Amino acid sequence: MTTPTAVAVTPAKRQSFRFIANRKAATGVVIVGFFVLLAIIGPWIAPYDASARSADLLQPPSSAHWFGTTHLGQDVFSQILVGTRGVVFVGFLAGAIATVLSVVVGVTAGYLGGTADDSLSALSNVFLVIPALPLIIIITSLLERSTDLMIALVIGLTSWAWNARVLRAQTLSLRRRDYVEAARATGESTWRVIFFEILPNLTAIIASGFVGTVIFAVMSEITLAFIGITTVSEWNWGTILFWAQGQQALASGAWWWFVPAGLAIAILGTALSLVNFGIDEFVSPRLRSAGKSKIKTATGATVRMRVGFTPVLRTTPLGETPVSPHRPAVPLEQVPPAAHASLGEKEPA
Amino acid sequence: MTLSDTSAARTGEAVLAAEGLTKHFPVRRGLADLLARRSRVVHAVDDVTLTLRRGRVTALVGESGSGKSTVARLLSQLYSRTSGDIRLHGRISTVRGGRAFRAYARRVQMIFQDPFASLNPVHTIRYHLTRALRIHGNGGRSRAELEQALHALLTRVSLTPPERYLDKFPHELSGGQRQRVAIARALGADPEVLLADEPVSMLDVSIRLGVLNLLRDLKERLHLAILYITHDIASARYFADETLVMYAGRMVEGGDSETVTQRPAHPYTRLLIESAPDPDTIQGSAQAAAEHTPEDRAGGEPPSLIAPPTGCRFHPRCPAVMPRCSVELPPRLTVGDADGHWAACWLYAPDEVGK
Amino acid sequence: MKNILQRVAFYLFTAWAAITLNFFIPRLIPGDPVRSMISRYQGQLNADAIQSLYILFGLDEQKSLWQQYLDYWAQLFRGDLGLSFTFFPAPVSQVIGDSIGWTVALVGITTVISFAIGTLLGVLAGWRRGSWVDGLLPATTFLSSIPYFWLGLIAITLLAGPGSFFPSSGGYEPGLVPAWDQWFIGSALQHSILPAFTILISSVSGWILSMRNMMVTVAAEDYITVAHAKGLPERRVALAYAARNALLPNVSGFALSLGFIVGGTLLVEIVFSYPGLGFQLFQAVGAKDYPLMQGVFLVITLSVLAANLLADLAYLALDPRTRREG
Amino acid sequence: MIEALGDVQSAPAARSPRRREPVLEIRNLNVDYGLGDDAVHAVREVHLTLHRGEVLGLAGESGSGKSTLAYGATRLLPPPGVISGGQVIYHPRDGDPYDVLALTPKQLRAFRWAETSIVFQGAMNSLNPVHKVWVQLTDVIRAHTPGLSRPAQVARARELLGLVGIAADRLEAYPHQLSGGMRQRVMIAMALALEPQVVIMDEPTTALDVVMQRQILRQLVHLRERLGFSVLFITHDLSLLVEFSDRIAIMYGGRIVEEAPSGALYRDSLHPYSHGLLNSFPALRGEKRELSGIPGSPPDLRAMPSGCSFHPRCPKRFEPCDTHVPPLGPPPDVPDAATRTVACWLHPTAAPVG
Amino acid sequence: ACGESPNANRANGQAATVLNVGMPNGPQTENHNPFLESSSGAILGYRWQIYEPLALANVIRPTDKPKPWLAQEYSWSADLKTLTVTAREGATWSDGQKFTAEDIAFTYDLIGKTDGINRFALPIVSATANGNQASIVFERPQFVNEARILRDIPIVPKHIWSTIADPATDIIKNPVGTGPYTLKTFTPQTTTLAVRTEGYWQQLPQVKELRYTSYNDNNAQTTALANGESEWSFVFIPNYETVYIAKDPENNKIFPAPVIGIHALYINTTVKPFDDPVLRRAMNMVVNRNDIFVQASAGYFHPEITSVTGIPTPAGDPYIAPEYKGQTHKVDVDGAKALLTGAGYTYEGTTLKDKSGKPVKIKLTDPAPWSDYITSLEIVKDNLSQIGIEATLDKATQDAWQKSVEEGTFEATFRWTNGGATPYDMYQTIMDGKLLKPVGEVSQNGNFGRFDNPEATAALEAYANATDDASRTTAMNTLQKIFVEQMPAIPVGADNAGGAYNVKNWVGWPTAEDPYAPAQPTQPNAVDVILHLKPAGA
Ligand SMILES: Nc1ncnc2c1ncn2[C@@H]1O[C@H](COP(=O)(O)OP(=O)(O)OP(=O)(O)O)[C@@H](O)[C@H]1O
Ligand SMILES: Nc1ncnc2c1ncn2[C@@H]1O[C@H](COP(=O)(O)OP(=O)(O)OP(=O)(O)O)[C@@H](O)[C@H]1O
Ligand SMILES: [Mg+2]
Ligand SMILES: [Mg+2]
Ligand code: NI
Repeated sequence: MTTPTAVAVTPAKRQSFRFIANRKAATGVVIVGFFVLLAIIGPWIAPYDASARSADLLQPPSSAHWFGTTHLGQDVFSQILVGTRGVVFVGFLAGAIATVLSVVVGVTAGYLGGTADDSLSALSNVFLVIPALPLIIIITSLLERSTDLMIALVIGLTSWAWNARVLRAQTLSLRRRDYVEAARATGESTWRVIFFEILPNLTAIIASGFVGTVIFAVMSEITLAFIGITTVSEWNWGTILFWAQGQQALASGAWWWFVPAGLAIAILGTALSLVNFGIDEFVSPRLRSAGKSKIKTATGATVRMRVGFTPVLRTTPLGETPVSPHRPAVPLEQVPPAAHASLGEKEPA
Repeated sequence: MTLSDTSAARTGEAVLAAEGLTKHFPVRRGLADLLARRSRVVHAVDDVTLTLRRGRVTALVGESGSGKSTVARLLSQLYSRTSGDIRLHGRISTVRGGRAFRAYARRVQMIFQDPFASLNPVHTIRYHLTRALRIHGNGGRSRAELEQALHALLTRVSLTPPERYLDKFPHELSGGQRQRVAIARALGADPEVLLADEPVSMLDVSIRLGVLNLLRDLKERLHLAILYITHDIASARYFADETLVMYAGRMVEGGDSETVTQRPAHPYTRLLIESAPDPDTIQGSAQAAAEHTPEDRAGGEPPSLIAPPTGCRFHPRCPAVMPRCSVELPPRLTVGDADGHWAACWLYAPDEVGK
Repeated sequence: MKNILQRVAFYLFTAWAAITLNFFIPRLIPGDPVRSMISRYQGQLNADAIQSLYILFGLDEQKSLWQQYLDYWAQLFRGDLGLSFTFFPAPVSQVIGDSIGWTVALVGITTVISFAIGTLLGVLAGWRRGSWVDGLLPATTFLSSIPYFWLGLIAITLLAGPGSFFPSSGGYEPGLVPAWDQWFIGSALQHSILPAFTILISSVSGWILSMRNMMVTVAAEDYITVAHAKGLPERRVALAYAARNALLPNVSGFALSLGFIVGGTLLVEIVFSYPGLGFQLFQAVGAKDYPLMQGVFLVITLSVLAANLLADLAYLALDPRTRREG
Repeated sequence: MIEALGDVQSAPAARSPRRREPVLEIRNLNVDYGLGDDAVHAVREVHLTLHRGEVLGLAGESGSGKSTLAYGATRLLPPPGVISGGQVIYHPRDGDPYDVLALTPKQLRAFRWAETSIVFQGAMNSLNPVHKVWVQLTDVIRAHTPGLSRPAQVARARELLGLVGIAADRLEAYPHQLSGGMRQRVMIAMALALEPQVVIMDEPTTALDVVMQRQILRQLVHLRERLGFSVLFITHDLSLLVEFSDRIAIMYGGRIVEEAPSGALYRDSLHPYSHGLLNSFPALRGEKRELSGIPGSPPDLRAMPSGCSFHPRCPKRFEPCDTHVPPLGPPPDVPDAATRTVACWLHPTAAPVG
Repeated sequence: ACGESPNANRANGQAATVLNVGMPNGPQTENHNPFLESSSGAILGYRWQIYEPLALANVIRPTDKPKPWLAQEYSWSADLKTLTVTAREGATWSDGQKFTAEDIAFTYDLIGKTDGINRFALPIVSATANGNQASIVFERPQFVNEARILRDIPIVPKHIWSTIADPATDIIKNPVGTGPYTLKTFTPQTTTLAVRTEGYWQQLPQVKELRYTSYNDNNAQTTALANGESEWSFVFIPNYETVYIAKDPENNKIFPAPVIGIHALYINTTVKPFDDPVLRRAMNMVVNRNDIFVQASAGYFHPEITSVTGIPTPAGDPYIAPEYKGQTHKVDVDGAKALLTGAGYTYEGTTLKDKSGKPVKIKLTDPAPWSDYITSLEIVKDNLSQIGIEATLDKATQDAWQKSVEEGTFEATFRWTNGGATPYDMYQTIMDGKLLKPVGEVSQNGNFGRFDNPEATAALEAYANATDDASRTTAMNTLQKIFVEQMPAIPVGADNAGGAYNVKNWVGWPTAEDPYAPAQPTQPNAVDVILHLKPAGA
């Protein structure tokens, strides 16, 4: 249970990781971590060479092939394992690129204002106006051979505009905050104001923008692979789906070829969204589940904590005198005699 | 802290002066304006002239929205001014960011009106103060020196023991404590001028008193020139040497604090002083409070600053309004009851005084 | 004056920049429409046809890119989008005209419905935190994390097929002629249920989430407490006070998503064989059909800009604070 | 009803203690932020009685729990606030008294505004920015008087604005089109819409200049004369309180430490904290006095000093102060003891309230 | 009340009057210009139901004499440069005008004059009409183009087309042809043709209405075929037994007839050590065509090429040289190894080393989205490893691939050849020296592998220009010999001009037993197929 009351006593350092305490976020982090691990060790633990043909054509899942085989007898499970790396790599790299760009463009535009703002926001608007997926399709077909790196670059370079816009708007509102003005009045230089006063306050937006872009990048990459735009030299989940779809896996009843990759994407996406929830709630104290949302009153009834109707833990029937829940008032008898003795020292008015 | 070289002899010397300071904020315009080809501005500050002197506290009082904070921000050069000059030690100073601004900031520091907004929520008190010291080279050369300087700062604003506050975040402090951190930060720059914008508005009277005593102490010990902006006229009387009154973007009266608060000359100042609650004159009766109400004589709303009244801006509400008030802008006119007491009111024009 | 002019100039500049990019980007792609066509037909088209196609498409004359660019603008000002290569010599405007209606109808209506449902659920979830609606969130998140095409294909496999009520592809039953009659509209509706439903499933969660968060934020505002203090009926506090204010930020998101209707529907149309603009764009990219690509991009650009304008206006209409008169 | 209160007007409640008749009794109220061990006890064992027709001022240290008390008593405290015990007994004009804390949400809704209305500190944020003034005025009328026709509602809204001195054409305005003072007055008008018995005001004028402040308060006092409601007035401005209220209660560290008629408190405060407060504000007129202030810093709610929470700062602390919490009750040793209470071992009460 | 609506009687559309044809090409734009490959008429194939050609050559029986159609009869001059055609008696245009030889002459003249619609780059010198005869004169002997000239040129009415300003850019809103059908309605999704009521020159077909539906992609088309929504189409169906046939084994049929046009692994003969024919022959010996057939083309789509000459059978049987008759490809790893070691190649472990001692490596390239080619390459890669060649698979974008193929910078790639009535076209695509360009320069039409063999060039030239069968046979045999010995490209699968159809409502489709026409709805022969159809059970 996290209550804001805990915050005040928590030392400063621990704050940055507080969002992990959120259950949703923690689940998300664990799953994402699992996929990252797979991305690293996937190719080593894969039971087969993902591209190797075998005599088991289009076999349903079995102990030899956990997720069955393709029309060429390739092992789907190995393909998923090997494919994780590309997905995770592209997702995170593209997310990082887009985030850096959006921060640079958005914050600079927002903070500097004037001509710099006009041209930078025009630039991001142009990128916003151009439809992202078709643009990515065009750019990737520009590249002779699209490696994962290239795809990550393309996705990253084309998908920063939205975040830049959000960041700009936020920076605009931060720029006029008193503490930024105060920092300037103290004599901070422009870059210090941007990096040390404004950016830390944007951390949450940047982080959730990053997570959002990672989701977008993963989806884009998989979509691109699925519609056959990018090269399929490196295995990723989209490639698996591309082959499955090209070979009509679903119509031929080879669900095992189609389902695992899709589920893997959905799980990774959900995990990332969960992390995002965590960040969101971390940022906005109001979203932070303020402990329990339901509480028990003294009579055992459950009431919901909500605005406008403060819960009452204990009521006293009208005739009776309410007692303090903490500590009874000190009975007069217990007052040490010294107190009475000093009565005369009443202060002058 | 190298303020010891100041000698009392130089007390009273003008440090920061503003002449004809004017600030107009452009107003976002609607379609109607476009069609009418109007260009509208908020006349937040018009033609303000004031001088801050060494070792003296100048109070600035006035209605809410009369432009007091804007004057402070103009003086700290956070806002560019529409017109007018700011003189630092007699030299006209216009800085827009960069090194020059920093040099200016070192001498002129500002305490913001809202202590909840002016500290960055993500930084500790230590960070805020360290920056203030470092930027202006007061942080010493070693860690130990820095630590010592930080302690000295916090001790000066009575946040003791300093260790208890250094590593806290702003939200962990009470309003009064934040206010004092803001003051400490301003002091960290070792300035000559302190622009304190309502530094005590949100505090209960006891904490308020503590802060004001600190300011007075600073004035006396370090010979700071202080601009003290407040709604609490009584505190201006107690802490300021000089009091200026603003109304609708203009200075309407100025002079020695005691004179201005006890013998207000301008009708607005009178209204202000009469409006201020005073338990010593009327005691403890809601009934009585309702009876003698100064606004009966000067009712009405504060004027629009977009289309301010012509002539004297107070004339629509003034109980002593004369025909010329609505056409001619009154200049600063000497009141004559005390040295340096002036009012921008036609009542004190030589030709009127005779009547 | 300056402000509005600035706004107009800004829109014009964005349009110009986007159109220019739209012009140049496709031309950076190596290869040309003729070879794409040859490749597409993989041997079905005789190699001799190459020359005739170059002549046909007018690609035999060498024109500098700059000249082409100028010509393009001249064309645009005449309201002429050129001729499509894939459907040579059909004018691009006709190709777009044929397909845009479908996209707008399917995706437009679903976007509106999704926004409406999502917002409503978001209001509920945000207002009664911890209730069942709030519990729905992880589930909708999961659904929206599923790649759209995957969801669509699974839906087709499981739900569509011979004898099923849901057709697996197309915008209406083959053999029908578009007309405003019961058969056609009925068929079009029937064909749109499955795609619409899958779009809904994958997009509604976003709206729920943003609306919920806004609701939670707004619910903590003073005026909500005041509304409670006033003893107003719960429903009025929730709708007229909380939801009304929470809606504001969502409006611009909604307007923008209207702008992305055209561009964002590629996969729906691919998966469900829907005869819309997204699929045309996809094909045009594959076929190096510059005029068609440019045409579709133009439509998208203009619709996003229009949506932006709409967002501006909607904000103006909904938020009295922006209607400041001084 | 207004006529019925006419005699109250001619003989103010505060001046005639024998006729004091309670409208709102807060008994042993405890309000926490959070639950269990993490809870911050922001209001502890507060006893406070608001009498018919009086203005009760509430002052005290910032952070002492004044707002929490006001919101807790009306059950408007946002999460994580919870009321951990006590009673808030309301005495309707006719009918039996009842405990506000025991009301169901539905009853509470009916109770609110019709019986007790509240004016919050920030008027800017108290008005819904997207609805016009008349909408916000009439919706409260509609909610509580369902039968009333639309024109009648608007007429009532117009009348209400008239009460607070705002031209009727301002009904069509949006909140942002009004100045801060006007908004504050709209809130006051709204608070009076249903002629409630109790109006709670939490620092309604802090951000305004004295001219505006007085203008608003003057109207309030006039209205009270006419309508006869009681006011719980929270502010830091002691001089304002002394001038405007009949009685003043002082809070410190979540407790009421002293309560007395305002004149009595100003002249002769019993609790060292009250005394310190009254010696901390400068006077505008008359001789300049020496201001002593209160040394030390406010208590940390999380780590409250044992015994009397003021004892670490108290110049007169003695033996029992750091171990025993002094009960609130009439002081034994002053002439006007019947009209005042204090919680201090210097004046140990013989008959603690509650 | 709703009588006016075109959809009103749609609901009770009888199965036995309508035939649903489908193609997987996405939404169409109205364009009925029969000369344009980009027209909806061409893409869906319905142009051939409205416009008819002179004669119907059957690409799956290339040696059969083309069946006279709008030409009552036709004859070639001895030098094969002049075609004389007698116009069909009794044929009328659908607007009621009589069909004459003028129309034939006009059509060929139009094509000769308009480069944009001269799809086969026919060297037409003149086309004139004389009575009911038209004669078309060509610059060169047209033996290899005969089928195209007769079959692939739709004849258009002079009285309408002579008024058309630009026949290359007109969409021919109201198509008027001699065929059995007229346009009824067009929508981007479906084009409907109605059978003519009168004036057709032979007995009208029994299908009263033809509906051409365009599905967005192969999957949609396949689904429609499988569930009977679509009754005739030409589409690649992966795993067709399960996906298509098994859904309705009684009625769902395919007829994938091979034509003379092949898919082969082009090898860049300028790259060492692949300039060595021995190495190429050895590679050919290990390619497992059956695996490719079964796994990459679903066991039907690109019929396996068995003849060592690369000529698809049975269509090309008559052309196969006597010495290669009956000789088929066999996977022979040991033979290949022996061949290589005999020619100076060595093995180090399992790695093949060329004569200079370098390990033999090859990069196989194809565009990523072409899954059948990529699958084939996967198999080839596997096969080559058996003789110690390390192959890598390089999946490029289509454009990059195209560039590398045309400029000759690839090492090996799967690609198609031109097809035609004789093996001339396929050999020409692979071996024609006239198309030879230096590496780096674009060669659009063929010889991507930069195969430089003057003898082959000469044989191709001789074949195209020969006026008698004997010299043609000689040239063809030479070509085969060169191909087999030099192996400039490794033939794998044939093109197929077949289709998938449904016999539930209509019977009379071409089958392996009665291959009277290729079962492909976009071929000119489609009109013949429709004329063969009868309601099932009737
Ligand atoms: N950035 C700005 N843009 C437009 N108008 C502004 C801006 N800042 C201040 N104003 C306007 O200028 C006038 C003066 O404001 P200022 O904050 O200086 O008043 P103030 O005297 O400090 O008031 P208060 O006592 O309430 O702090 C007000 O009418 C205000 O609305
Ligand atoms: N959400 C919260 N969680 C924990 N503690 C809180 C919360 N809100 C308020 N408090 C604490 O409760 C105490 C009482 O706050 P309250 O707002 O009632 O004070 P106040 O007397 O109205 O002060 P002020 O004069 O500054 O308005 C304060 O010390 C504050 O720190
Ligand atoms: Mg201010
Ligand atoms: Mg408060
Ligand atoms: Ni009166």
